[in-house]
This record gives sequence, structure tokens and C-alpha cells, in this order.
Amino acid sequence: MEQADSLSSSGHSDLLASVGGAPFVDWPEDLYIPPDALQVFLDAFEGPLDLLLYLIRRQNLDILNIPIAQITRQYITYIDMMSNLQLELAAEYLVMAAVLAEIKSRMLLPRQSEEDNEEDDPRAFLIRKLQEYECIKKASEEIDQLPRMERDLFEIDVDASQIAVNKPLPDVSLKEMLLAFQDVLKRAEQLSHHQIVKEPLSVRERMTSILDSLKDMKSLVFTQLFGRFEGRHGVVVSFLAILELSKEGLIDIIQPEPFDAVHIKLRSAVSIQP
Amino acid sequence: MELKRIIEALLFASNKAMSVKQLQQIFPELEQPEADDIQSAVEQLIDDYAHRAIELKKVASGYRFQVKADVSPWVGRLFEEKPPKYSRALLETLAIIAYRQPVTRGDIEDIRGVAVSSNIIKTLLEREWVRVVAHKEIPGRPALFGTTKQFLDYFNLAALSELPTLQEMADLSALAEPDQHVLQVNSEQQETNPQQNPNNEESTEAVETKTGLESAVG
Amino acid sequence: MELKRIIEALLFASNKAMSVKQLQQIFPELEQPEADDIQSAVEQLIDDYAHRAIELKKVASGYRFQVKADVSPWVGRLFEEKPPKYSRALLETLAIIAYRQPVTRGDIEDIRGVAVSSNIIKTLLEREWVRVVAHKEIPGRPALFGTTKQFLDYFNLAALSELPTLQEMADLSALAEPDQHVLQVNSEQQETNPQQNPNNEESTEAVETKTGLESAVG
Repeated sequence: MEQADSLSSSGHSDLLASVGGAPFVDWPEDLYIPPDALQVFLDAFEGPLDLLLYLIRRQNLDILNIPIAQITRQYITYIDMMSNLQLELAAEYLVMAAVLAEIKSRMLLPRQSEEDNEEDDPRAFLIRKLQEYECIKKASEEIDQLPRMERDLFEIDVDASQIAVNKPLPDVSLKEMLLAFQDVLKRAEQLSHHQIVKEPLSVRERMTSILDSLKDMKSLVFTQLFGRFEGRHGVVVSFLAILELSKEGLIDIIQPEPFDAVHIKLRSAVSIQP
Repeated sequence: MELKRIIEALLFASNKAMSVKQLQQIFPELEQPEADDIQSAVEQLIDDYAHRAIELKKVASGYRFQVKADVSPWVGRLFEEKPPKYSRALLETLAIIAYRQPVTRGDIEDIRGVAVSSNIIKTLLEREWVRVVAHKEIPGRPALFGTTKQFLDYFNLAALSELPTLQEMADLSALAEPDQHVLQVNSEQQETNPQQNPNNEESTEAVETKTGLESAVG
Repeated sequence: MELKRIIEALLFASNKAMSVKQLQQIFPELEQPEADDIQSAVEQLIDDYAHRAIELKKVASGYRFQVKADVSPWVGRLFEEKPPKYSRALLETLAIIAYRQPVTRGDIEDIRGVAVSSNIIKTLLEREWVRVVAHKEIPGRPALFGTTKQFLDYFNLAALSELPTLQEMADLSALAEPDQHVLQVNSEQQETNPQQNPNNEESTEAVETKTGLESAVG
């Protein structure tokens, strides 16, 4: 009770503020607050519950047994002081003042002694909140003390920059490619003037392989392009491929003399010049 | 090559914690070692480094090599940037989410008794310490927040259960408890706590509570 | 604290090599250890790690821990990335080369209606799915592209003729026009064909030849 009284004690030379006519001198000693940084004072509390807890703890009071009248008086003194100093006060602080005042008034009413239980105790709700908040406050302080990265623990950095890393190549499914091709065909059809001739693929493939074999040879005898083992089907494919290559101007079919062997050669740059 | 040696190299080269499963998946599908073998290699490595300036530590998302806390004041001098500081408001919000998850912003405000600034929630989400786990099916469908593995990793924890235990709340029913005898028993149980935990201020106070009741109720 | 232990922590935490002088400067001015002492701590550390999967190595700008060469193939797997995806344009180009070979880049652009980027051709050549089979003897001598054996191998085809014919695809899209869903199913069937019957060249080709002949002759 001494501490509580000292709150409103007068006659101190360092008068900080005047609340309701009473001089105000008692800054909380365990909080270092420069008197000219009053905003800091309010910032030091995380809210009305924090302030209440501070008042309770400072006097070694037990949460379950808060002398409501006394705490309310102190709390409201602080609030008054803060508003007198024109600090911007969060609404929550005023709400708490109202809650305290309400509890105080209810405590003054006569109690039904026998049927007393916690729901009837006007303090119960507040106590529960204070307890819960204190719990969390303690936990947050402990979390703050845990060794943590960047402050107490550091990642290690071992050089691996010289290590060769495989760059895997993208995967393609046949279906993906076919769907892409379908799109091309649709677009090509819309550009109607472009007719994509529907050659069988075996012919297109053979066209490629004939060009390939001509690359190293100046010319090939026509019959060399037909393999007996391929049968009639192969002959047809090769024949169509040669005709198509000729039509596209990629090869020349040459017969130097009548009844001589027919030769196939890549169309040379010279031959198309006039 | 010795499995332990490969695991050691992987854990050193990786820039984040790796689980046994992730380590396993580094190996080609048909050559993957058993999880048990990897686990035992990891445990041998933990022993190997027990007395060095670095340690192999299990955190929520796996194992990582880190510089031990006792040398951190020296290591801190390596970096010009000071480690980030977190406000009380942020730490309290984080604690509520950690211990009471899943919680809505309203729940947090209820417990703290003040509004929670959007910046705090944003910072927690950006650091990936907290995520939205669901939405509560009440009007407005507020987000329900929970903590992440990154939160545990950052605070050097392997699981939520490694968080400091929450102080037990003193029993509210004591307020109206008519039977003084029961109270005695309770307070004796309470009394054993402070010995286990010499700095446990809270539980000593709980004892006081019970004795203090007489004057309050009587 | 033991100097070696601090040096070890510093070398592990630093993200670049550190010289003896740099290590020395981490200490407050009046407490700086002698360079010789740091040097000898470093040398002890080199010995300590001689048989581990990492080594403390002297490089041009100082000392740093790095992964040893013998384990580096494993560490390489750690950093392997997911393969990227090829663009639609690349797939179209590849399909045109497959179906219309031998073709010049100009032909491809004609069919696609847009320019073909050099990168696409380069990628296809590098992948060895496409090669230059000849040059067309027109001004500029453009390359004629065709597919390779690697292309067939990759798609598990014995011959190009195992690809669905244009006619088959045209039929497919005609069929599928009203219902997108059918297209999906059909094209999936297409895909399974070559795999089910990788060597059944004869039967597919028989169909093709007929359709091909019609268009060639008609």
C-alpha cells in the first residue's frame, strides 16, 4: 500500500504533472523513461492489459486477488495523466477504465454469500484476460530469448561454386508435338493459299536420306537408290522421293546418253544459273 | 563411397536444412539408400561435430550445419548489418499464433487487448513464419493463422513442442472455492514447481494466490 | 575462448574466402591476435578437416571451406534444376521438320506464318534431333533440315512413318471439332500407338502409302 500511496504523494520537488489538482511525481522507477519523452511512456505498454499487469506486478499483488478499487484508482490516474499531457490515447485504454469502474461498482453491491461462484465474481472476466495476456507476454519474452538465426546462430557457407551441375534437357512427349503440329495445320488451312501436300512420311524420310547420301557423293546411279531387300513397297517410296526431290528442285536427274544409266545428283548452284 | 561422406558433403553444400527424405532423393532412383542408413549417418555426423565450432542441428525442416551460439558474438562481427530486432508487439502476436493456433486476427486482439497493426501481420507473413491455414466460417471469413516450419527453423526448433512451455494459469475456481482444504493440497502441488525451475516466478505467485484468497473472499 | 574455435566459426560463416589479415581485423583493435597465431590456427584446421568431405583450402584471396572434389558429383545433383519446358514455337518447328523434311527455314516460316527464331533451330541442332541434310541451291543456299536417328530414338519410333499421318491427324481434328474432349482422348490413343507396337512399321506404312499416293497422284 505504501507504493500505491506514493503515487499521489505530494511535496516532491520535481513536479511532473498535476492530475485533478493533485501533484504528480511518481514515474515508474523500473521503467527508464526520460520525462521529456512521454510518448515513450505510452509506447512502453502494449495496451491496457499490459499497463494493468504492470500496476499489479509492481506492487507484488496477486492477479486473483486484485484490490479492484485501488488498482482502478491507479489506472485512472495514469490515464488522466496521459490525457492531460495530451498524449494520443488508444481507445482501448479508455474502454479498460470503464471496465474497471464497472467492476468496482459491482463489487460494492452486497454479495450473495452462499451461491458465490466465479461467474458471479465481477473480477473473473478481467482476471482471465490478465492471466491469458501475462502467459503470452511471458512466452513472447522466452521466444525472444531463444537462440535464433542471424543473431545467435549463423548459416555456414561452404564453397560449392566450382562444382559442375548437369543441366537436364526438357522432356517432350510425342503427343505434345502432335498437338503443336495440329495447330500449325489449322493455321495453315486458314491461310488457305497454303496447301500442305500430304505426302506419306516414309517418302519424306526417304527424301532426307537420299539427300544425305548425295552429300558425300557427286552423283549416284539411279538404281543405287533402290534396295532389293525393301521389296516393292520400298521401291515405290524411293521413286516417289526422287520425283518429289526433283519437283522441289533439290536434285537433278541426268541421263548423259540415251539408254545410259540414269544419274542423280544434287542440283548445283551452277546448273540453275542461266 | 562411404554414405556418411556423401551426406556430409550434401549437408555442407546445401543452403537450407535437408530432411532425410530430401537427402535420399539426391540419389538416383534405383540406388537410393535406406532412410535408416541415412538417419544413422546423420547421427554419426552430429557426434563427429559435437566439439567443433559448428554443429549439425535438427530443425523443423531437416538437418543443417550452423555456427554454434557460443561463437556467435565473433561471427556477428563479420557482418556489417545488425540482426533484425523485433518489437514486443510482433513477438506477442507471434507467440499467440504459435501457442493458440489456428487463430484469427480478432482472437489475437482479444488476447492482447489492443488492435494488431497490419504491418505486424504482413511482416510475419513475409518472413514466412506465419501462414493462413484456413478461413473461419463466420461472417467476414477471417483468416486463421498458424506457424510454419520456417518459423521453427529460424528459432532453432525441431517441433512446436520444443517451444518453452506456457505457464499454467492459476486456477480461477479458487476465486470462489469454498473448501479451504482442497486449496491446501493444490498449493502444495504448486509449490514443487519452483524447485524444478528456480526462476519460475509465476508458480510461486500461484501459491500466494491461494493463501491470499482468505483475505479477499473472507 | 580458443582462437582456433573462433577462426573456424568465422571461416564457416563467411561467404567468401578470408585472409589472415581479414581474420585478424575481426577482433577489436586492442585484442587482435598475432598473425602467426591465426596462421597456425588455420593450419591446424586444415589438418582437422583433412579426412572429411570438405576441406579448408587456400585460394588467391584467402582461406575458405569447400566441398572436396571426390564428393562433388553428388553435390552437383543437389543443385540440378528441374528441366525447363520447350516453347510451343519449338515444338511446331520440330513437327514441321519431321513431317515436311527436307525443309528450309523459309519453308517452316511459310507454314507457320511467322518467323522462326535462330535460337529454336540452334536448340534443335544441339539436341541432335535435327540436322542439316543438304543446302538448297537457290540464292543464299539455305540449309535443308531433316530429323535424325536420335529424334526417332527419343520418341521411341523405329521409323518416321510411325508418326501419325497428316491424313490421320486431319481426320482426328475433323472428328474432334464439336467436342474438345474427344480430341484429348483420341490424341492420347495416338500416343500409345508407337509404344505398343514399336516395330510394326509395315502396317502403318501401308495405310500411309495409300493416302500418300492419292495426294501425290491426284
